[in-house]
Amino acid sequence: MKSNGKPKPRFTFEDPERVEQIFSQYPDKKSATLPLLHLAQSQEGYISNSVIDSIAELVDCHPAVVMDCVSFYTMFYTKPHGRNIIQICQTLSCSLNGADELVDHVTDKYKIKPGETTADDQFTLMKVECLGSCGTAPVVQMNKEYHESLTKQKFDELLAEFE
Amino acid sequence: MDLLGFTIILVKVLVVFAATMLGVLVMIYAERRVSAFMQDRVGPNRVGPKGVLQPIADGIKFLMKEDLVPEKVDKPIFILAPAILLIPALMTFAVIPFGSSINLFGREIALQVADVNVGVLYILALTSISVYGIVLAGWSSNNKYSLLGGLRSSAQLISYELAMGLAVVSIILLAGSLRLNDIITDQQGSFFSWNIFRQPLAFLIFLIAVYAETNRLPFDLSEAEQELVGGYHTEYSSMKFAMFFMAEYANMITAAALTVTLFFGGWDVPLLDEGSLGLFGTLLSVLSFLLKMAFFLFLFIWVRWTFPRFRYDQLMRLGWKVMLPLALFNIFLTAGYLTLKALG
Amino acid sequence: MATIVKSYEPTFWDKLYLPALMRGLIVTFRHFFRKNVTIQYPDQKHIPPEGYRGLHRLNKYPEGRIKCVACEMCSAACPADCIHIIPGPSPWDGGKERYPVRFDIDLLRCIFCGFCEMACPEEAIELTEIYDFSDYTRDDLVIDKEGLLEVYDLTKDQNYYTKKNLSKASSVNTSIDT
Amino acid sequence: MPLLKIDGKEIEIKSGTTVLQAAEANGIEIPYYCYHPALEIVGSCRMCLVQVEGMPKLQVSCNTFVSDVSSDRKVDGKYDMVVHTQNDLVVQERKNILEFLLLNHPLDCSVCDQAGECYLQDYSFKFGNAHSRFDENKRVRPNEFLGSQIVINHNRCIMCSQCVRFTQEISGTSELFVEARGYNSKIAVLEDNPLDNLLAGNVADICPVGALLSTDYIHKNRIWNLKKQPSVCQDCSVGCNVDVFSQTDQILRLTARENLDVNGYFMCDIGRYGFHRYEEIDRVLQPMVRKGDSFVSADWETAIQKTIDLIKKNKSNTAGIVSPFHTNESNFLLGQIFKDVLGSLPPITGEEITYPSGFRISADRSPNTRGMNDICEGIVEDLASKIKTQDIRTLFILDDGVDRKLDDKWKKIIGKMDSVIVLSYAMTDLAKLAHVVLPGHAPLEREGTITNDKGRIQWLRPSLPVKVESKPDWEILMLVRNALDKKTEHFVELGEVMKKMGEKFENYAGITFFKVGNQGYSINGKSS
Repeated sequence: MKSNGKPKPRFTFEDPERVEQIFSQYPDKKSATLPLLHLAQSQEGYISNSVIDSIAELVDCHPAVVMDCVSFYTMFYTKPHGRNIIQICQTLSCSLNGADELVDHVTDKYKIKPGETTADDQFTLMKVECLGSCGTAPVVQMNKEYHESLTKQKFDELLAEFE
Repeated sequence: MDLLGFTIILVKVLVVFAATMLGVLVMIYAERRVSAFMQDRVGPNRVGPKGVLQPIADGIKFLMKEDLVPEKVDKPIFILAPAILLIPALMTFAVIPFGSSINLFGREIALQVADVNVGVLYILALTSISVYGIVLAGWSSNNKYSLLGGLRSSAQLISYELAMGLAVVSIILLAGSLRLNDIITDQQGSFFSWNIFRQPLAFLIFLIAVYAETNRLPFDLSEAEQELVGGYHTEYSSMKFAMFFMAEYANMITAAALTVTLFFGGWDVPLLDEGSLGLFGTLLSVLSFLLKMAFFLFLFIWVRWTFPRFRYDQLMRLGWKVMLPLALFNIFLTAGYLTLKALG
Repeated sequence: MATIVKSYEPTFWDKLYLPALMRGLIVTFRHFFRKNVTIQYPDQKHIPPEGYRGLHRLNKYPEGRIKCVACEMCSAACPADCIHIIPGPSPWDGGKERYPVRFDIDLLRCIFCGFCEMACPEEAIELTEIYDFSDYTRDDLVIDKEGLLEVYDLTKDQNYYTKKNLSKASSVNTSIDT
Repeated sequence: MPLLKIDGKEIEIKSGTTVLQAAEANGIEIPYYCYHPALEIVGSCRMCLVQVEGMPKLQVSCNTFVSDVSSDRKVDGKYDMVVHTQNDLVVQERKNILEFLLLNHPLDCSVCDQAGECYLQDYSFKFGNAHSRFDENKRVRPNEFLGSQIVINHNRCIMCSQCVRFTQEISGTSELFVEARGYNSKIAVLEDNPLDNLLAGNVADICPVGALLSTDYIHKNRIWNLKKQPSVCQDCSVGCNVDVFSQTDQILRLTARENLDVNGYFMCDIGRYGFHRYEEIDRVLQPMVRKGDSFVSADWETAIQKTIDLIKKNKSNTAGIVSPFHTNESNFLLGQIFKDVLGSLPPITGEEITYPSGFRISADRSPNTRGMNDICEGIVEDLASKIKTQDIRTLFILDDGVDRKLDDKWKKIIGKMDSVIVLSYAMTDLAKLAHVVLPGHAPLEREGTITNDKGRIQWLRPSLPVKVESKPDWEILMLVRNALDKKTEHFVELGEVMKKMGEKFENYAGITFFKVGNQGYSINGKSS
């Protein structure tokens, strides 16, 4: 909404028809927020401030409300990320079953802290809240796939596939 | 009277006066020191070596203080009262012999200001006057506490003067004279010729009465700080206040001297003829007198820090119901003994 | 049911009172020779026992920061209402974000009950063994924060009265400008 | 109407209310954090859990609604709902919730400004455990500024989200949002949209813990040292109800007081921080009389006598100027003295703001315009021209105070006067031109009634002690009135002035402080 005097870069959807289509699916404009965010992320790679501003304008609400939504879901990234995203669950079951060791392992191996990307843009490490697979803890989400009941060896094998 | 005789008397008066005043100072110091020791304290120890100059400092302090005369007091009497109290206290000592006679300038000089033949009577009369000082001080102060103190003092005096007088009567009976020198001579000889052994009951009555006479604890009802805020001297300050205390200590000295004279052979040293030893004998007798006196002065202080004050009714009961009959009984005993002795 | 207590029957000697009087005289006479208990105060200092409640102090952390966070628990607990605090944001980075800008104790009002000490959640205020802090004016007996911190420096080694150099100790200044 | 049984107490309440409201209305305490009567229900704090018979789990009472059930499903044949708020299950659950809320909440009550009015503190004491079983490290985050006046202490936040809903629903500006979720969640603002609206101060008020803090009050004092006095905000004609918190003679903060007929639960920042205007003004503490170019202080007798002399010199050519900043009683008394010639200075106005929730800040920035017009008959519309035509030589002015900036036109008019008498609390532009200045009371010190723009009479209560020699405005006017005309009745109390005023004006008939009360009294006939 307000800008600090500088004109902000504006974001526009490349596919206005798809946007129209999304809006037509919902009776309420606000309900389109999530699909629009997905669309924008697939276009930009991450959700920038300009994306939030323009979606807020489209769905007719405050940017803060959109930001609330973006920050809630771990599949939205607010920063540019590497080619592969390692998301390690931090919630109770996984934490008890050694999720922290997995995080330390990645940190040692690639010299990246949670939230950082390797120099070669290969991996981004993230700690996330519950992924909903507590029965098979610890769980790591590589890009969009779940890898369950991981140990260090299994994790190494998994990472080797993506290197 | 020749010039020499007059000079001798003058010197004696001055010596006795100075000695009494010095005694007062010493007593003030001793009282504070002894009371402190009895209470496991130190007492005054700052002014001079071991604090001996403390009474001087106190005196200077009293002189420097503002001399307050309250507005509603009876001024002439208020100012006169301390003097009425102090003068008889100092005068009493005049008839007390404080040593055996001495040969100087070719004549025999008695160590006594005046050898009055009714010495005992003189003493009783003067000590009775001193109570006027207290009563007048209490009355003129125009203060209810002071007045009560004065009244108590007069009542106390009447009840104890009587017992004391009667106790002394038994001594007089024994000596057959009112002259103090005769009483001393009567006690000379063996150790057991002292009146304390011949008249123990009289001594007891006399001792108790003396405490009441001098307004010392346990009979200081006229002061009674806790009830009467100081009693007769509540309104007094500065040197006038100090005079009351000088009088009290002077009275103590006189009382001690009298006790020694009447019951402890005066300046007599037992089993010794002082007259035959010349000047040394005289010195010995004076020393003996002073030592005996010192003991009684110490006893004054000792008693003060040991016993609590009597209640007023207890005081009266003791005086009238115990001491007076006892004293009369003692006279009867003595008279009976003398009669029996005379009859052979 | 009333119990009858037999009162003490005085004997002849009791009624005479003289033996009792003698015993009394002996008691005081014995004391005459006892060692006296006087402490020659200004020359000799009385060392108060552990837990003595004297002058207050405000404690500091080893790095010199005041422990007090101006929560005013002490002034709330104070039965004499003698503690006055003006809080403010602390000038130090990190840690507690609040500190007393002013901390005044009216020593004339204080009853040295030690409630402030007990109420303090930060163990910041304490009562020390100092008992000689008299002064000439009422104003000088209102001790402020600087004064209280100075007391801490004087007493932190627990040897205020035992240390040999008393010259510094005797200069506890409650009269720092308040 | 549905019949409830809460803790054995039979309650009949209309369908659609929540169990929490029903219990509260009947004096049964249910603890809560996220519920606020003016905000949407979220049921996120779980503090208000109660047991409802027939329901498998404990229910959040703030979001459980009461309704009629068919007769065959009624409990015991007559109750539509049976609720337990005190049984073992509920008590244990409250303990658990509090333990959970305190996991990351620091134990820094000694530093926290909320201590003393903190619900977490109160409920922990009342319902919680004495000890925490949590011995790991707590989450620590630095404080942040959400706006120029609001600081957030993330550590203390219990995520009740009242503040977020406030910005969304009441102010409609929606600056605040909950960032992330779970362990990482926190209240945040977008970088380019800080919390700087005119209602921002309210979030510090509604925060049940010490997380949101107003920089104006932070580390200033402890709440139990302050004296709380209900009063009315005097910065616009809405007349929000406020609580004034003061210590000795200093106001430390103002908070909104609930009055559904006026301001709801909130107030604006203009009023909230407005009291600072009176802190560093040049206060008039003694009656002042002009001597040449400067003033000399005088005692009251001299000042009143001087006033009378000045008025009597031009008896027929004297005008009184009433003020919309003063109480009805003061205006009434001045109106009684100068029956024929009465006017007021041009009004002070600002921007009119209405928020989506209906909360408004009036354009008329004087608190008592309505009351002034009601009470003073025949106020002249154009006072300036009236002064010219009637050849007015003397003015008696009730000063508007520090808000009044005098324009050149009026400076000129006043400069032409033979004599000017000003009743003011400060050396304002107006007072500097006066011949006699009578020291009155500042807003928040005054006592009396004011009428807001909707016609609600509200009671001003003095929140601070009288300063030096100043007197209540009505008392000063009373003195002048008596000195001018010895025959007039003498009032001893403000209540007598109100009674007299009521006799004169039908709308104000029968008004007493008791009747006005804390919630005010509408002259349109309906009482609160």
